[in-house]
Order: sequence, then structure tokens, then C-alpha cells
Amino acid sequence: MNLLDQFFVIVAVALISIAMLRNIKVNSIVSTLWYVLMVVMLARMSSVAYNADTITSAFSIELLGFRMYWKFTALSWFFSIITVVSALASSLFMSGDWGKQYRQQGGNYGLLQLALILNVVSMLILLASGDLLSLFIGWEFVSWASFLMMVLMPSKTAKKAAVKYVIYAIVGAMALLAALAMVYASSGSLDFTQITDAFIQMTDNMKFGFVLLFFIGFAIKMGLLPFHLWQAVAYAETPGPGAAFLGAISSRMGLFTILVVIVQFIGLGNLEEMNIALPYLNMKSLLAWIAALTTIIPTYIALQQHDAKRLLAWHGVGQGGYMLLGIMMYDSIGSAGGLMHVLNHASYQAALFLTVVAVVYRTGTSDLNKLGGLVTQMPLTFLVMLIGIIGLAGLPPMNGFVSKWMVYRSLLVNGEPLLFVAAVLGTLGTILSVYKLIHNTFLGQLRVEHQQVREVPWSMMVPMLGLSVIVFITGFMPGLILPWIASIQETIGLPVVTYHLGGIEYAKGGLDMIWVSGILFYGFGVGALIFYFLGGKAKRIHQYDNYAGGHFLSSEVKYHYSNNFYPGLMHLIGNWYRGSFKWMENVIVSALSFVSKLFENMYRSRQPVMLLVLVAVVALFSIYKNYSGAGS
Amino acid sequence: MNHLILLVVLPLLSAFIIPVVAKHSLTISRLIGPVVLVFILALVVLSWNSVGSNGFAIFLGGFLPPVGIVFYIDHFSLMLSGLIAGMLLIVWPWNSYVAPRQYSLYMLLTAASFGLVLSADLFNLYVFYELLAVATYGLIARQKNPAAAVAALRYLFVSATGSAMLLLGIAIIYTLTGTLNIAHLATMTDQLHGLAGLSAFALIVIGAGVKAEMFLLNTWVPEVYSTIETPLAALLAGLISKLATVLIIRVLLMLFQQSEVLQMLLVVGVFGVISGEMVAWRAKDMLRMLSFSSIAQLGMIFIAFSIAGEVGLWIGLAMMLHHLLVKGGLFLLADKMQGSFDNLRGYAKRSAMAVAIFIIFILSLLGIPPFPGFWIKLMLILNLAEQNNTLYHYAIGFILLATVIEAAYLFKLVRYLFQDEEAATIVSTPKSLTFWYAQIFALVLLVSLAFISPISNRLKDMASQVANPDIYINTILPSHLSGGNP
Amino acid sequence: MSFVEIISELVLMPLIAFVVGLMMVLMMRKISARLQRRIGPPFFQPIYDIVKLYGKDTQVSHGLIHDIGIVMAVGGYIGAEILLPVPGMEGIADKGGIITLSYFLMIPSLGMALGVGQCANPNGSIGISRALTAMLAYDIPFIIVVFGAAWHYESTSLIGMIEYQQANAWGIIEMPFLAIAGLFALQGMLGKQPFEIYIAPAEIATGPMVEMSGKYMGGLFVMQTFQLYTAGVLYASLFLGGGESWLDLLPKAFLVVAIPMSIAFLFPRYKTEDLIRILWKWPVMLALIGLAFIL
Amino acid sequence: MMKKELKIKSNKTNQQKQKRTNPLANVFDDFIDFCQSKSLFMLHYCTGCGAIELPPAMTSRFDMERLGIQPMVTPRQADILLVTGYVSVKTLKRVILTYEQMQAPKYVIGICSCTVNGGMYWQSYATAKKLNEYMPVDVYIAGCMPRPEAVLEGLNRLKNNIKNDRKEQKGSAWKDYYKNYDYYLGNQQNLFGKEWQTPVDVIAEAKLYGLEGEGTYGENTKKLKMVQHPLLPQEMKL
Repeated sequence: MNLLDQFFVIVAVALISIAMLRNIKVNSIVSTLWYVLMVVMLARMSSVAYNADTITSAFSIELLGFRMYWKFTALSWFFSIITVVSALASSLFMSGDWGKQYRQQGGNYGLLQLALILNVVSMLILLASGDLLSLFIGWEFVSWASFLMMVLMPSKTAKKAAVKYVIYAIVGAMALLAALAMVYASSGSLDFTQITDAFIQMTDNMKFGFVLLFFIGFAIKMGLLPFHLWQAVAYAETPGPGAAFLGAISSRMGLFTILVVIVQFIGLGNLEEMNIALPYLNMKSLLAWIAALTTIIPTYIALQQHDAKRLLAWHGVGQGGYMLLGIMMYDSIGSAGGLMHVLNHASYQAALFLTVVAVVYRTGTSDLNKLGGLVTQMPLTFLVMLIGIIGLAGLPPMNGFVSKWMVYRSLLVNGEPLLFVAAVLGTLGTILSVYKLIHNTFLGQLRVEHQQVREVPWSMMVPMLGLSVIVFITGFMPGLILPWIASIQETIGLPVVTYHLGGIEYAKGGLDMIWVSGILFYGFGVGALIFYFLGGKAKRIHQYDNYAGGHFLSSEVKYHYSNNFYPGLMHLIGNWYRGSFKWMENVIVSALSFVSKLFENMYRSRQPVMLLVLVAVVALFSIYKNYSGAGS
Repeated sequence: MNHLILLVVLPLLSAFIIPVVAKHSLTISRLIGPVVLVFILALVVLSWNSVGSNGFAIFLGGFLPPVGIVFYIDHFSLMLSGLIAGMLLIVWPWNSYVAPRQYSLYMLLTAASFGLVLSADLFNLYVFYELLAVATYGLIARQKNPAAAVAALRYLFVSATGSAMLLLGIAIIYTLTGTLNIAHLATMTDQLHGLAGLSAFALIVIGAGVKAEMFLLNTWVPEVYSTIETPLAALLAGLISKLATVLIIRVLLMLFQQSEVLQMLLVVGVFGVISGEMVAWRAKDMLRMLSFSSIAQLGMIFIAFSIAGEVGLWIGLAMMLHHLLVKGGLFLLADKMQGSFDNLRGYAKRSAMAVAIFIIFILSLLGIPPFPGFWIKLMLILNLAEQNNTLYHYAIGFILLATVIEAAYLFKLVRYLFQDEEAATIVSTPKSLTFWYAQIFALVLLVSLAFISPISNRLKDMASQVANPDIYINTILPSHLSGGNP
Repeated sequence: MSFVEIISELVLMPLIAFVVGLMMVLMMRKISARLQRRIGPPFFQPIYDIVKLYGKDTQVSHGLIHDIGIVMAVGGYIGAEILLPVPGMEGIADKGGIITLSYFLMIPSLGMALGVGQCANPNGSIGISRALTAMLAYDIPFIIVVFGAAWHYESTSLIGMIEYQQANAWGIIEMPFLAIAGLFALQGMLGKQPFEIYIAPAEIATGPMVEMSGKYMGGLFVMQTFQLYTAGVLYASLFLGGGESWLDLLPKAFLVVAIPMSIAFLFPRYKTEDLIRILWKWPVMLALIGLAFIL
Repeated sequence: MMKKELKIKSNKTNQQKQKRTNPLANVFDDFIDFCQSKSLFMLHYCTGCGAIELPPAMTSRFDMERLGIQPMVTPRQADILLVTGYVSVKTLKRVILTYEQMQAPKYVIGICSCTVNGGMYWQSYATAKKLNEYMPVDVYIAGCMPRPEAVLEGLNRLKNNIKNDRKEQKGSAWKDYYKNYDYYLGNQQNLFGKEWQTPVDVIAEAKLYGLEGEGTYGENTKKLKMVQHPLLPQEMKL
């Protein structure tokens, strides 16, 4: 039994014990402990992450002529640690008072914990997969586990979204199956290494089909354009901590598979050689453009949302674009940025989702038009959200800045002006939208009905604070993460990044986050000195003591700005993307229903016998034609 | 081993006895059917090991081929026989209000099914096929609702026309060769590969295709399945269609194994898959949806059989078994779920177990790992991909597309089941007995997961046995006929 | 880099920026006065204003975040000044680079936005909403300009860019289109007419500043000095060859700031959507043309 | 009568400021006073015709900015409240709220005769006649309407008052509002009724900044206490 086997035994036991335990309290404690144990196990396997080793499990299945086996590489380890830590945070969050409220509202707490561990287990199976078949099976497990998580919410929209998700997931799975068939057809085996061989043997057209099939399969999970429609609603409509978990890591499984299949085994160099139209547009740049558009469009859709959860979920879709964009740059900094963004995004996204859930826990709504001014009531939650949005917007000194910086740097070095602009456009949209989020939730006027709201209990606060510490520390010292990234790059055959504790070393302008954060905090320090030592004391006043052009404010006067937060912008660009891509779904559905209507009419034919005779006549006639033709 | 002839004889006899006995004792007449079926099931199980890898023939009345009636028995036909017996036991109408005449119809159906599986000459096949048809007409027509009567009439018309074509095809073959013994025919396939021979084959396929739910010939299916009693529908969809398929496969394998024919089968299959799934997508009630879905599944089986050689055969067999299990189970579950989907709202709350089983079935039907359906679909797709023919590759695309559509409608249904508000007219939970059967089906499905390797090996053996005409010929024909032209 | 050097840079750079910025504010007000045929404020007016504001006897705060917002706004700029290389003080600036700097410049805006948010005054929130929209508008041309410059000088470090220009030719000569586009963006960045909808005194009561009194307003006045200084020096470093000495740099910086000021009063105020439209149309077009020349 | 008393009280308070012995502190205070006199942000509450005289005072002809005076739009930012014309009862409520929302040191200039004694609206039932009954007025600029020169003259007078505040005790009329709040409140209550209150808690402000005087509390403030809905600032709760 090597470490990986032990790890999987622990995971399996955890799954069984969580499924068996009926007692809510014991279940909560035990499941949290299991996640801690998993983190410990992963830490014991850290040689994988630091030295780019591989651990292969002794366990394998031989079935129908295929051998499935499982292994851990630096890549698997990286994604696994994110998965397990996010699960730990979610599990801890739901284990206390949140879970109590959830049960009181009629939720099945045990099932939620079970869904969480099932998600973790299925992701770990996927992450450890050693060949295409085990990858596909793990992939499907992940899909259905997240489906289970999504249907837990009783609302009608949640179910609708979950079913939509299932259809998308099946489309992805089928695309993947087709790609698998292509590999099998050319080599008779489903090993990862066969992908490369199969690819080389293919004709140009087949190569396109091959790459696209894989890509579609993975892109659907990741919510890349044009398959982005399912994700946000489905994630947003998942019970709180579950949404945090799914939003943090679930859709990144798509990125993992892209990294394994497309980057490692097909190879970005090969993609670069596949010209599409002009010398400028090859397969790699096409994918990069898809990534860039994914950063823009979902981000601006997020800007339109007025539900905090949906807003965050749409950002989750958009941020995926950065990851892919960085990787598609095929250089050391860009891919490091893309990979790092997975962890960074997971940390702040989970934190942000949890803060929103905390707000919902206290106020009962995540509608941004029905909140406001909660900062005095829930200051720590505000702090976590502040750290989270700084991370999400990619401003220094949080970790989101580091990874985005790397992506920008790489775009600059590689001379991709339009992609660069696209990436920045995404970031700007993010800033707008996260300000709206924090403003409409925590700033502005406190509503009368929220005057008694208090800070959330510690069981919910601890995971939020823990995550925000991660957001800060990995931003302050990216060098803690970069060795893992370097090992991954080594494993999957990308150029390896040079790093130090503070960031990146690069001849023409590197990044040292310790300095950058230092300067920033120095600036804040000086600013605080100026503020607190110059000038007299200020008087704290009530929100109704406010300038309103001489109007007297009271609790009857709603003096708050939240609905349609960016009217000027929306007036201009609102029409540009409203319903974009929805038409695609609609076209497909109506085409299908047209064809199916035809078939239905056939089945309803009034003259079945005539139809039968007709078929016979046609069949006989065609045979006759065939033969007489062959004869002459 | 000649006692296996009882498979046909006993049900036939009991079919005639039941009305007579019923005049004296209703209870005994009720018991005859199940007892016979149990006996046959035991017979099949007991004689499984004694049947070697080559199979053996039973010559009725001592007449040797090509003249006499011959039954051919191998593992494949034994398996089918077992399934027939088991299936009939499951759907057996225990209700007290069922008339004895209906029992005899069921027994007639049983006898015909066994005959169809075992017969080794075309004319006998036709006879049993007709017998089967007659029995089903009767069963369908005996349904209480008027819609069923209309459906039965439609079925009667289509099926009778089909039978006529089957007969015509057989007649052409007889004119060409002067024999109807399949083994004998197999020795002179070159005579059949002409215009007339192929036409005959086309007619046979069309004739049998009516019951095999082949595309364009299956216009009777939705009406019938959605109006009749669900167990009966399960029987028709699960079993009878398979038997007709077996007939086609027998003829195909023995007499017409050519690539064009296989491709024709492929095209028909693809159309079946696509049309079935698409129409099922539009369906508004459960039974109709399931019956269209079963058309699609049959199409998939045809696609599997269109792969030349043992591979296609064993995948097709596996699919047949899987479909039998899953679709049978679904029909059993749907026993009480008739009517529009709206009535199913919130069903999950009333019967969580039923819905859980339902989901297991549909996941397997869709081919979601790790359920058996996945492995079958995987093997089908990988083997289609291996074929050196673009037609087969397109078929993959259609299968995948069909799966997506299938997922769309099945999960639309799941959404209804899980919806919170309850329907206006509440659908009652399934009857305990059928529900138990459904549970057993699901259990079998899950247990089979652990035995994928052994099962697939068995199926491969069976397939190699079936796919090899030489074994068949050598077993049935006397050496003077087979030896000359092996 | 010695310890003393670091300390002196940390202290001196913001201080210089403040003093120069005060003069820029004065220049701005003088220019506008002269354009309107007025005399304009006396020389020390910016100092009077700031001292008066910090010397207010009473002032109101809407809560901790209101205070912290001002700290962040001033502090963020102080940090940014340190990252902006000026003659003789480039040691720390080397740690950042143009990307870091442009993101640094968003911190004060974020800080102010938070502070204004807690004031619970919708005028302020509207102002922030418009300011952020304006940022979205002018950052697009600005970012293309930054890209063009970084690509042309083959460096993302401002020091590298300045070195390149001093060794070769000024950016404005080699990339005139980008320089013009940059100037356009600068107008928006400084929030001068016609891009000052987010202040709109008569409509939303100076937007973000609506609830700022005493030292809060004073902090914003200090921020304005930094803002003008940053804009001037940044543009000078990108296109005017930076400065070998202060005598070289300061005239350039003043000139850069003087240009938008001079144009500002020729225009009315644009609505938000018009502001976006014009900033996404002309400067972006110019910048893309400029980019096409250098790529 | 009342007015005289007020004068005396305000003189006392100004004397308190001179108690600082540190010469540097004196210089510092002088410097701040100087800057305050040099930089005045003005909020013009344009109620009547007098407002028409302000644009020429601000623009190129007279250019207020050379005196360091510029217009501002919210009371939070402003130092001077210019009330330009008659003040109706309804308007006065707003004027008072605006005044209370301004931050000290704050100055009030009444422009036109109407603010001095009601002017041509003397007989109106709906106007408040004397502005200084409701808030301390630093400078009155009489006239109907006063010319821009007069306005500038008034502003200059105010500047001098502020500059010489500590010597001549002229520029601190605003403290009077805190120290004699009861008096002003009484007048306001007379006009607006017993329910009158603003969201600004003047008494708490006076307490916080040590501006309480003998006249801060009185019968009128007691009445206010009866009807007031106290608006305590929202504290952060952990």
C-alpha cells in the first residue's frame, strides 16, 4: 500500500462513514475530521508537488480488454488539494448553525454532506485517472455528483437548472465518447499515450474534429463559450456551502482534463500547427480567443445580475477564461498564471460564496436590491468579502492579482494586443460588478428590517476567515505556490517558470509581491497617519443625518441606490449581449422539434398498411435497380 | 435431451386444456400456466450444462432434414427460452377477474415464442410467428378500453400484411432452392444471392421487422403500448420484439451475410434510433415515451448487429438483455404512471424507492458509468469506430446525438418527479407485486455490474457459437447433405 | 540599494509628489481662470484649502469604512507614487512595472468607493457608479496604449521604457497615434470636462464627495494632487522620455497636465453613455492604428 | 435684550480659546485661522431674487476665486451659508437642516433686506422675518438687492472677522448656536410647532466637541427630548 492507496482507502472509508452516520452532530464532526485527514494525507504526498514525482496506485481494474489504473501527478495533487480544502471549508461552514437552519427549513442535511463527499470522491477519482477510460468514468462521476448537489434545493428554478446542466453534461460526455472512439479506432487502446500517436496519424480534418470533440467535452464542464449558459444558474441554485464548493473547484475539472489531454498529450505545439484560416488563426489561438471571450461575456452578464449568488457564479464562469488564456499562451509565465489562478480563484470564490451565504443566513435573501448597509451589523463578513472581491477583481495585494499579472505579462510578451485588451476588459467588468456586490450588500443605507441583524456565528466565520487568510498569504508570498506550479509545468511539458518567494523573476520586468504589498501597506500606513493625526476628531452620525438637498430623512424614506447600478453602461451595451447565445440553444431546440414533428407524423400515419406496402415496394424496387444496374 | 421438446408441447397442450379445466375448476385452470412455466424454467436451467458448445438438434417424428421438423438448441436459444419463461411468469396476470381464455392465450404465446426460438426451418418459424401474432391480437383486443381496440385493429392490419410478406419471402426462397431447412439453405447460399434471393430476404426482414419494431414498420407500436396493460406492454416491448429480431438475425447470419445487407440494417437502425428518441422527446405521457424509447433501443440493437462478425453479435445480445431488463423494469414501474407527465409531479415524495429505481434504470439506459449500459454502449461505439467504413462512423454521431435527446426527455420527466407541488390527480404508487419485480430487476442490474467480465465472456462464447454457420449446419444436417458442401 | 536610500525614497517620493501636485492644482485653477478671463486664485490657494479642511473644528463620519476609505484613497496613491520612477529615485520603482502600477492606481478608487458607499448617500453611490463606468471607458484606450508602449520598448518596467527613450527617440515621435490616444485617455482619467459626469455638482451634488467634510474632503484634495502628479509623470515617462533630471521632468509633467486642462473648458459635459461611446470610438481607433504601426 | 445677552456669552467663549500658553500653538492657531479666512467654500441657498447678484460676483467681472472663495454644493463641504432673499416658513426648515449639516467653523451671510427684517414681505404670514432668530448670522448685506460690490464687501468683512477672530472675537458666531441652542430651538419651535426636530443631534455634537454652554440646555431642549427620536450612530457589532 503506497501513499496513494492509503489515501484512497481513507477517502472510501470517509464516504461510507458519512453515508452511514445518521446523527447530525456526529456526522458534522466526523466529516470535517475526514477532510482534515485528507489534507494531511495530501501533505504527506507533497513530494509529488515539489519534485514532480508520480505515485501509481497498486489498484487497477481489468475489464473488457481495458486496463484502468489510477495515479497521482503534480497536476492531480494540485487540483486535489484545492478540492479537499474547499470541501473542508464548506463542510466546516455547514456543520454548525448553518446546518441547523438548513434542517429547520426542511433541508436534508445528511444528504448535503453526502453530496459533498460524493463530489470530492468523484473528483479525486477523476484527478487520479491514469488512462482515458478511467478519465471518462471519473468525468461522469463528477457530473452526476454535482447534479446530486444541484437538485437538493427545492426551488423550481434549481431543478430546471439542474436538468439543463444534465443535458449539457451529456452533450459533453458524448463528445468525449466520440473522441475516445477516435483514439480507439486508430490504436485499439485507450492509454493516454495513444492520444499523441492517434493525433499524429490523423488527417488535417480529423485533427480538427478530434481536438474540437475533446475540447467541447471539457469546455462544457468549464462553462467556456458558447457552453456557458448552464453553469451560473445551476451553481447559484445549490444550497449555500455546496455552491461555494462547486463554484470554487467543480468546473475546474474541465481545465484539469484540458491540461491532461490537450496540453500534455496532444500538445500545444501541435495545436499551433493547425491553421484554420489565416496564418494568425490556428487552433491554439482559437482556443485562446474562446478563453478571452469567456472572460468578457460571462463577466458582463454577471454585471447585470441582481442576485448575489448568480453574480458570483457568473464570475466563476468568466474567471475560467483567464486560466485557459494563460495556459494557451504556452510559455512559462502565462501558464503559471493560468494554473495559479485555479487555486486563487478557488480560494476567493469559496470565500465570497460563503459570505453571501452568511448574509442569506442572517437576512434570508441574496437579492442585491433588498440588502444594503450591513457593514455595521456584520463587519467581519464584510472584511472577508472585501478581501474576496479584491482578489476577484485582481487588485494588489491579494492573490488574484498575482495570477492575472502573470497572464497579462505573458500576453504582453507574446504580443497579443487584442487578447490583452479582452483580458483587461474582463477585469474592468469584474471591478464594476464586485463593487456593485459589496455596495449593495454591505454599504449604502441599512434597511429597517435588517437593524437587528448580527454577525454570523464562529462556525461559519472560521472557514471564511481561513479562506481569506489563504487569499492574502498566497498573494503576499506567491512563492509558496509556485513550486507546485513549476512541478506541474514540468509534468505536462510546459516551459517551467523561475520563481522566488515574492513572485516571478523575469529579465524585463518581474514581480515581487512582498515589495508591492510592502509599498502598499506603507502607503496605507502613511495615509492612516495623515488621517488620524492631522485634523480633529470626527463625529459618528446616523445614516439619516445625510445630505438630501434639505429633505428630512427617516425610516420611511428609501434613500439608497442599488437597482440597475450602472444605467449608463447598460443603456449602451445592454443590448449588445442580451440573450446572446440563447438563440443558439433555441435554434437547436426548434430544429430538433421540427424534425421530431416529422417523425411523429410518420408514426401517426393514418395508413400504416399502405406505408408498409410502400416500404416493401421501394425496397424491392431498389434491389431490382441495384441488380439491373450491376448487370448492365 | 429430447425432453426439451416439452418447451413447445407443454404450453401448447395447456393452452387447450385450460378452458376445459376451467369449466370444472377455476382454481386449477389458474394454476396450470404458472406451473408449466416454472417447470419449463427448471428444465432450461437443468439442461444448461448438458448442452455442449456445439448445440444439438431434435428431429421431430424421426424425419431427418431437410424434410422433417427440426428444433435446434444451443446456449443462445436456451437463454432466450429461460428469459421467455421468466418474463411470462413475471407478467402473469394473477388477477381474479381475468378470464381463463386469456390464460390460454398467454400459453399460446409462450408456446409460439419457444417455437420461434427453437425452430430450425423457415416454414416452422413462419407458423410460430403467426401463432405469436394471433395470441397477441387476442391479448391486445381483450383490453377493456376502446383505444386499445383501435390499436389492436391497427396492429392486426399491419401485422397481417407483414406476415403475408414474410410468407411471400419464404415462398420465393422455396421456389429458388426447394428447401426451407435453414441449415440446408445455408449450404446453398450462392443460389440465394441473386435478385430474387435478396428480394426474398427484404420481404422477410420487412415481415419480421413489423414485430421487431424496425423503423417505418413500427407505426403500430406507440398506439398499442400506450393503451394496453403495462405488463403486457412490457412483454411485447421486452420480449416479442426481441424474438422477431432473433428471427431476422438467424436468417441474416445463416443466409445473407453480405456487407450491403449489413449496411442496410445499419441505416434502418440509425433511423430507428433517431426517430424513436426524437418522438419520445415530444411524448407527453410515460408509456408513450417508453415505447418510443424502446423503438430507439431496438434501432440500437440493429446497429450492433450490423457490425460483422462475433463482436457485433455479442454486443447486440448484451444490448438485448440489457434492454429487456431495463425497459421491462421501466414498464413495470410505469404500471401506474399512465397519463400525462403533469400527474407525476411530486411523485418522488410518495415513493422514493420507485423513483430511485427509476433513476438507476434510466442512467443505465443512457449509458452512464458504472452501470452495465455504459459498458455496452462503450463497446458498441468503440467497435463502430473500428469499422473501416464512414457509414459506421456517422452512426456513432447519431447514437451520441440520440443519447443527448434521450437524456433531455428522461430528465425532463425526472424533474416532474422531483417537483415540490403535488399534481391535481394523484398517481398511485405501483402495485406491490410489480414493484417487487422492478426492484428485483434493478437488483439484477446492479449485481450484474460485479460480473461484467464473466457475463461478457459467456456472451462472447454464445456469439461465436451462433455466428458460426458450420456448427449449425453440421449439427442439423445429416452428413450426406452437409459433408458435400460444408 | 542601501537602507537609507529606501527610507529616503519612501519618504521623499510622496512628499515631492504632493508639492508638485499642489502646484499642478494651482496651475489647473489658474488655467481655467485665465480661460474665463478671471484672475484666479492666489499662489498658495491649494495649501489654504487643504489646511482649512484639515483644520475644521467638526466633521462627520458615517462609520469606520468611511474613514478607511479615505485612508485607502490617500495611502494607495502614496504607494503608487513610490512605484513611479523619477530622476534619482528608481530603486523601489523597479519592483513594480507598468501593469502593477496601473492596478495600483485602482486601489485609491476602490478605497474611495468603499468610503463613499458607507455614507449611505445615493448621490455618492451614483457618482461612484458613474466613475467606475468612466474608468471602464477610458481604461480601454489606456490599456492599448500601455500595451503598445510596453511592446515597443520591449519592457514592462517604466525604468526600462525611459532608458529606451533616452537612448533612442521619444515615444511621442515613434508612436504619435498612441500618444494622442493616451492623451485622450488622460482626459478621462483626470475626470476633466467633458468627462466629469461623475462629479456633476448640480445634479448629484459632486457625487462621491457629497458627504465629505473636513479632513475627509482634505484627504480627497490631497488625493487630487497625487492624481495630477501621477498622470503627468506617467505620461511623460511613457511618451516624453521621462526625465534625466527634475528640471527635465517637471516641465514635461506640467505640460502634460496643462493640455487636458486647456481643452476641458471648451466642452460641455457628456452623458455616461456618450462618454463611453466617444472613449471607445476615437481614442481606441487611434490607439489601434498606432498599434498597427508598431507591431 | 436677548441679543445683548448672547453677545456677552459668545465673548466669554472666545476668551477660552486664548488660554493656550504655548506660543507655537498660538502661531499654529493663527495659521489655521489665516487659512480659514483665505479659503471659503460657499453654499448659496438661493431662495429669492438676491441670488441673481451672485453669478457676476463669481465670474470674470468680480472673480470671487481671487479671494479664495468658491461655490460648493453640499453643506458638508461648505463654510459659508449664503441665504439670499426671503425665507418662508417652509424654506426655513430646510435652511436650518442645511445649516446644522454644515461643519464648524461655519458662517452665515444674510443677503438682501428680507433676511434682515422681512423686507417687502414684512406683512407676509408665511415668511420668517429675522434670520438671526433661528441661526447665528455673521454678516448681513442689506439692500434690495445688494450689488455684487456689496456682496464682495460683505465677504471681505467676513474674511477679516475670521482672520481676527481671536483678537476681536467676531468670527465665531457659529459657536453661539451650540452654546445657546435652547434659544434658537425655542424660536424654531415657536414657528414650526412642538414636533420640530432635525436628524442632526446638535446637543450631542456640542457635547462631543466641548461646545456646551449655559444656554445649550433649557426648557425648549426638554420639550425636544419629549418628542425626539434619537438617531444614534450605527456601531459596528461583533
